[in-house]
Amino acid sequence: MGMIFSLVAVIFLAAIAFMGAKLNLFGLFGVAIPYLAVLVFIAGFIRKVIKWGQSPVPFHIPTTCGQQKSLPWIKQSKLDNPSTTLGIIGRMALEVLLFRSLFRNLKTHRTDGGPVYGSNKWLWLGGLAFHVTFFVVFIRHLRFFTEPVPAWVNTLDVVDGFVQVGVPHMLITGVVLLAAATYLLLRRIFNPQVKYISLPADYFPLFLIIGIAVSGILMRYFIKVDIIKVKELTMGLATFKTTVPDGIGGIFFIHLFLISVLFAYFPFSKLMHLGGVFMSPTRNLANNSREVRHINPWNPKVKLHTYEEYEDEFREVMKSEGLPVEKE
Amino acid sequence: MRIDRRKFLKLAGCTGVGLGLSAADIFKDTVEASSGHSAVSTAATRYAMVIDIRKLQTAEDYQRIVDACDKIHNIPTLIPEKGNPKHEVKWIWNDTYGHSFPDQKNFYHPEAFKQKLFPLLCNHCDSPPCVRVCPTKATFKRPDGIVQQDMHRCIGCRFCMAACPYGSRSFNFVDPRPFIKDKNPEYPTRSMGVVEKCTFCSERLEKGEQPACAEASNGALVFGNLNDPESEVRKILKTNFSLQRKPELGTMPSVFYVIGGEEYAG
Amino acid sequence: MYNGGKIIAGLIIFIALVTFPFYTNMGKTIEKPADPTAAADELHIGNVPIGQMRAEHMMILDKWRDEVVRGGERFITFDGDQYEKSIQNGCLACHSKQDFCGKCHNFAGVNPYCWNCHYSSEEDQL
Amino acid sequence: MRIGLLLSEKKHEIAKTWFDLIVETYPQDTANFLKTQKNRFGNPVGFTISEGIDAILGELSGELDLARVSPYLDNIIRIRAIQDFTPSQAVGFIFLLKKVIWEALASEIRKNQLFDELLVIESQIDQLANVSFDMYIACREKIYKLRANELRNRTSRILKMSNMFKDTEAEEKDTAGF
Amino acid sequence: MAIKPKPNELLSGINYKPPLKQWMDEPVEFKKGYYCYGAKPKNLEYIGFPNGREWNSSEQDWKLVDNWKEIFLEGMENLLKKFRSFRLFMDICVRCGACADKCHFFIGTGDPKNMPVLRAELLRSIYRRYFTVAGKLGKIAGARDLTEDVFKEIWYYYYQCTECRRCSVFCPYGIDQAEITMMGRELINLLGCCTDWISGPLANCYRTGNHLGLQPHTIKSNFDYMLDDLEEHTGVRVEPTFNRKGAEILFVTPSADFFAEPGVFTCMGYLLLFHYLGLDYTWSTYASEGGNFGLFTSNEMMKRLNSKIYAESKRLGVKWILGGECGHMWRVLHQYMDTMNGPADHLEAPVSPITGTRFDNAKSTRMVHIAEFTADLIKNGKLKFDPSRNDNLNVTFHDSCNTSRGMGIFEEPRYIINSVCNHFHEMPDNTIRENTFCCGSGSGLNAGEIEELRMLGGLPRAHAVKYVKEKHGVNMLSCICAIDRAVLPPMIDYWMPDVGVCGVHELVGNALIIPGEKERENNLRGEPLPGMEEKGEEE
Repeated sequence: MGMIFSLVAVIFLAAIAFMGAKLNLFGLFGVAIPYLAVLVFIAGFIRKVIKWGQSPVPFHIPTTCGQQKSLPWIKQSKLDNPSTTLGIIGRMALEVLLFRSLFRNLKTHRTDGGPVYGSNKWLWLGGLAFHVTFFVVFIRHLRFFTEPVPAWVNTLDVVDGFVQVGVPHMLITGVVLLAAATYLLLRRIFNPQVKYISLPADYFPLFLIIGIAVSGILMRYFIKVDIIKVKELTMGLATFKTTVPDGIGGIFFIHLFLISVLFAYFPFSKLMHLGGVFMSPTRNLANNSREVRHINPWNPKVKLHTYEEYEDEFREVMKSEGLPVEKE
Repeated sequence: MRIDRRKFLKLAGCTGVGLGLSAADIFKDTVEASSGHSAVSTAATRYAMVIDIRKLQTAEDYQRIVDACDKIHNIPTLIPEKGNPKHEVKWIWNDTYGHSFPDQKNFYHPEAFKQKLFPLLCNHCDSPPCVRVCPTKATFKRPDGIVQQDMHRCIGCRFCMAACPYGSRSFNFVDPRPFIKDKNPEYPTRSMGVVEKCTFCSERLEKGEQPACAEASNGALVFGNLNDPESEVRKILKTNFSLQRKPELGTMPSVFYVIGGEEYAG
Repeated sequence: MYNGGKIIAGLIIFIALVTFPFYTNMGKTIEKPADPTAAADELHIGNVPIGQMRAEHMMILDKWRDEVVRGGERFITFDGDQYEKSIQNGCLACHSKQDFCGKCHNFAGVNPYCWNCHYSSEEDQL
Repeated sequence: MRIGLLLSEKKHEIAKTWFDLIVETYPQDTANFLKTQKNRFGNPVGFTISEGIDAILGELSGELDLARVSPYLDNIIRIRAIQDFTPSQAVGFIFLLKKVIWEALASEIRKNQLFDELLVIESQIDQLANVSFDMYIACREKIYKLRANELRNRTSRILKMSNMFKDTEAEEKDTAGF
Repeated sequence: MAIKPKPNELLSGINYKPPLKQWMDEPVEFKKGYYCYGAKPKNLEYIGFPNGREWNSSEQDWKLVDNWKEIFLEGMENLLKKFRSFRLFMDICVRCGACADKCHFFIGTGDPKNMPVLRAELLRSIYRRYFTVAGKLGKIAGARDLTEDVFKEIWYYYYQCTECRRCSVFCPYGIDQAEITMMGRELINLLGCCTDWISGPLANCYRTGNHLGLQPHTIKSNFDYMLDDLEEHTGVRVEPTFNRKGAEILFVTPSADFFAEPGVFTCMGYLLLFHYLGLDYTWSTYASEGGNFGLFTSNEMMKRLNSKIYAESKRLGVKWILGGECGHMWRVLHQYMDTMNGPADHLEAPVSPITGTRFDNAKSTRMVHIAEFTADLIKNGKLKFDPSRNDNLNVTFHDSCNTSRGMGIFEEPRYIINSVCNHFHEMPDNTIRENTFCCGSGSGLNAGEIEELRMLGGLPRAHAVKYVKEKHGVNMLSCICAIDRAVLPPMIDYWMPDVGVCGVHELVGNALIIPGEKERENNLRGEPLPGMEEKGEEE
């Protein structure tokens, strides 16, 4: 249900952009909406992160996934159970860059010879491929927003097209991105557990990203657009001297509009895990809570049952058993 | 012969299979074919080169030939003090009798003959093993017998180098451009990571010219159509005794060495 | 805000990354490369309209390359003249690499690997 | 027994159908999970059922030895006894086997007139069902006993607070309460 | 054909294939044996909790106060402001499903709402509806109204979570269902809907210092009885002190250790060890509970109960504190105590009086885990063992959730076990250490009325034990957690009899050679030692 809804929503959005291009609403779809989307993205992102920041981390609750630091002769697991800032940086780097936790994913299989333990790395692989390629694709697009194009962007493009297949040469990341996003989608459709937990908010961004990737790939290889005009438009956006060259082609406006929707949708959705992963208190705290005192800013004043009250209640029986008391 | 992209990708996927091929597999059917001395190209054209070793006397005779090729094809020169011998790129080069004809078991060849150098180049075999092993079909045999290589398609796997029994192929371990002495602006260079070899100057043939080496050899190197009984190469081969390199491998080389005889006597 | 220093530092880095295109181009005015003067529907060598040539030249070059290397068809006749299907001896005979190819390619950040092998006479220390 | 032969020939198919039918006695989401996750430690329920099925079918094909098959049957019943089934639901899965066997072998049985042998197999299945009822009751009794122990622990604690510890010490066994 | 059976009819009572609805449309069904009794008003009143009343969780009407919804939402807003973890975990879940099959309750029951992600969604749907912009769109945004049924659903499933944190290990963002469960339970407690099993020990602990409500004299007499036993088995008379001022060390352990089997045997182990070392230490009757049910209730209650340990250490003037084997007790001591009731300036950084080792990892909290303490003693060669006394045991080790994933104490207990036993076998890889399976009864779920749920929750653990039992003949499951010691025996008893449960220090007590002891014929349980069976029979 949620899937159909999301699919229809994305198709509808693409149709809007296409109609916009047909109606020559280039100013709206080429300038106004992208600006608005970036504005909403940045403002919304900051607002959300600050909202998180306004809540303190009252307690020190890292999830420890390895041996703690204790006696000097016991080998500490410094990355899975860090006790120093360096360790945390390592743990967070592993988490953010290599998806350490997903790497642990388990699935065990029954064979005739008994159970065989195996890790289940497909989600890790799919997730990592998706995120890494998305990032590279994002960076690659800087060639539309810089003039002259920095050498490192060009280099990235060359490396990405390393296999030199096809004309214009195929960029690996684009293909992998589409494949990985499709895998993540199929998983939601065919894995009964994941299907059960999926909400429209899970399908929508996937369809949106698939739509963006497909329109981008179409534009590069099949339905050509005038790339010089595209860059004229994007540089106009980047320099705040907007121009709207005509004759770019509807597919570009579909691409651009879907990206705008993704940007604007970002801060209000689960996509905020981009910022959230850095702030997760079960990951970004050192397991040194017995070594260094962690402060709770709202440490509450609570009613206690003091020893005096306790002794008052039980003094006689304590004395009868010979237990020492404060007041005779 | 045009290979579309899809076909190419499919072929590229087979690269791994290519890795599993052993040399025995590569030569198996060629050896069988050669034993009968029967399988000979029946196409209208089969380009060949006849090298009359008698006409090469001075060091200059040899060097002129190599230089002509190097210059015209932008072949990088190995700088001895800097260069790794592995980095040498050669289309046509000279080597000793022993290296050129290791299969010749005749100890009684004239000593002077055995002292000579022999110009070596791609044999443009009629049954080329390098074509068979190429996973991307970058190396292919043209209808006119020239074993050609599409540089754009070469992925530098070097299977062909392993397969070639004549060492006629070179790999660009480094960017060749800084090592090119005299640049020929009309001919491209190669990039790092591709294999290259002699092309029988196919670009010159199309313009009606002779291969550069033949042109520079003062008649020692003769180029022509082996399948044309009237061609000069056939005439020379008909009247002179000649050798092919490693004929027992069944690759059927298109380069012949006229060795003569009496002039070595005494 | 709690852990404000770290959070704000993180946010600044993030915003700096995201707004990179804006501040890096601050105050610039970007001129797109001038269009080649020929009209889009005029024919180019190979009987291809100039407009199509602009969009699809890479595919046409790819096709020509196969024809030359694989088929040995090195020449193309156009308007009664013969032209060589070659970047070095064909394209660059009329067009300048720097001015003609380079301008748009650099502007769009498209890096073909033609130049790895094919010389242009105006550079490469020739 | 010819039917035994048929059973072992079609064992794989029968096992699969029976497994699916048993699993379908669970709510669908649970069923999907049990079906797709065939691993022993990750999914002990599915594993226990499929292991038990294999063992029971193996026994039916030959002579039914209750002593051999009981542990496997017990493993399944032990789980179903605490899964919020009524007693008939908890052990009724045994009878599903009759349906499965009939559907898998009907044509062969008709063709070869093996109804007598089918009756033997069915009575073996009835036997299994009987044993299962016993096992079910034993499991429930065990649960009640464990629960009663804990209840007694609770009362004994109250006794303890009134310092009558020594009188109740004999009952202080099993579970402490946390 | 008359003989064609129709066995399906036998099972007509079973709901075969319910239409596949979205989970939000699936109303909660309270299954017998899967939920606890409600808290009694007198217990809630004693600890000052609001909205206590006579109510029954199995009845339709929970007698919630009229403005329960406002209380719940206000409480939620308050928690969102106080806990970054809560707000973050409500926002960033991508529902990747990595946690889904990691929960022992999901594995055991197959109930999809026991997938950690969905258990969290129960609360997240409320968060979206009332605290986010998009949530105003309703169901399409994954939001839903807070109704009494929704509240009951949260209650039902938040008391089917043992806060074991296994899901958190696998979550790419470290989302910890334990943390979310704690928040949910705080909200539940605002409405007086705690379970009886938790509120009882809470009130007891608040009043008497321990969950069982043992009064000081009872503790003392209970100990005397245990010491008699100990003397009988070892010939050593141990004389522990209570509430003694000026001792160097205060020892705190879960009260179950000096009351319940098999905890008492672990306690005997401590007593023998301390006696052997001549340790200058004391027990306390005021802070006689290491465990802390506040962890399962609210952070404030946790603080109130925990405060007794520092208060008592200050009153007695000890230098540092040693803590016994317990799971959630150590979660509190390790991650919460110093923050809540510190700084412990009246104490000194702990130094082992026997080996001189400084426990730098505990230099602020000043409380050391006994496994760290003992491992250090063994490493320095201060203890003499006869491991053959444990030769009748094939031991495996169950990592307790809280000490594993909230502390990371893995090697110390293993080092100790390997020093005192000759036969140790690990359970399969992915069921131990940080991947350990819960006993199924933690976080206040060891109530008798949910025996069925607990048995199912413990099933994954039981199967791993069964595996090593069949493979290596394991007959003793050791652990460092009092809840494990209490609940694993019946759980194991149900799934596969003949595997015992013990604390690590029971094994230490058995193997420790004490000067002046008689020739040991029995272990601490009074059972004959290996090689002594004959003798036992003769007598």
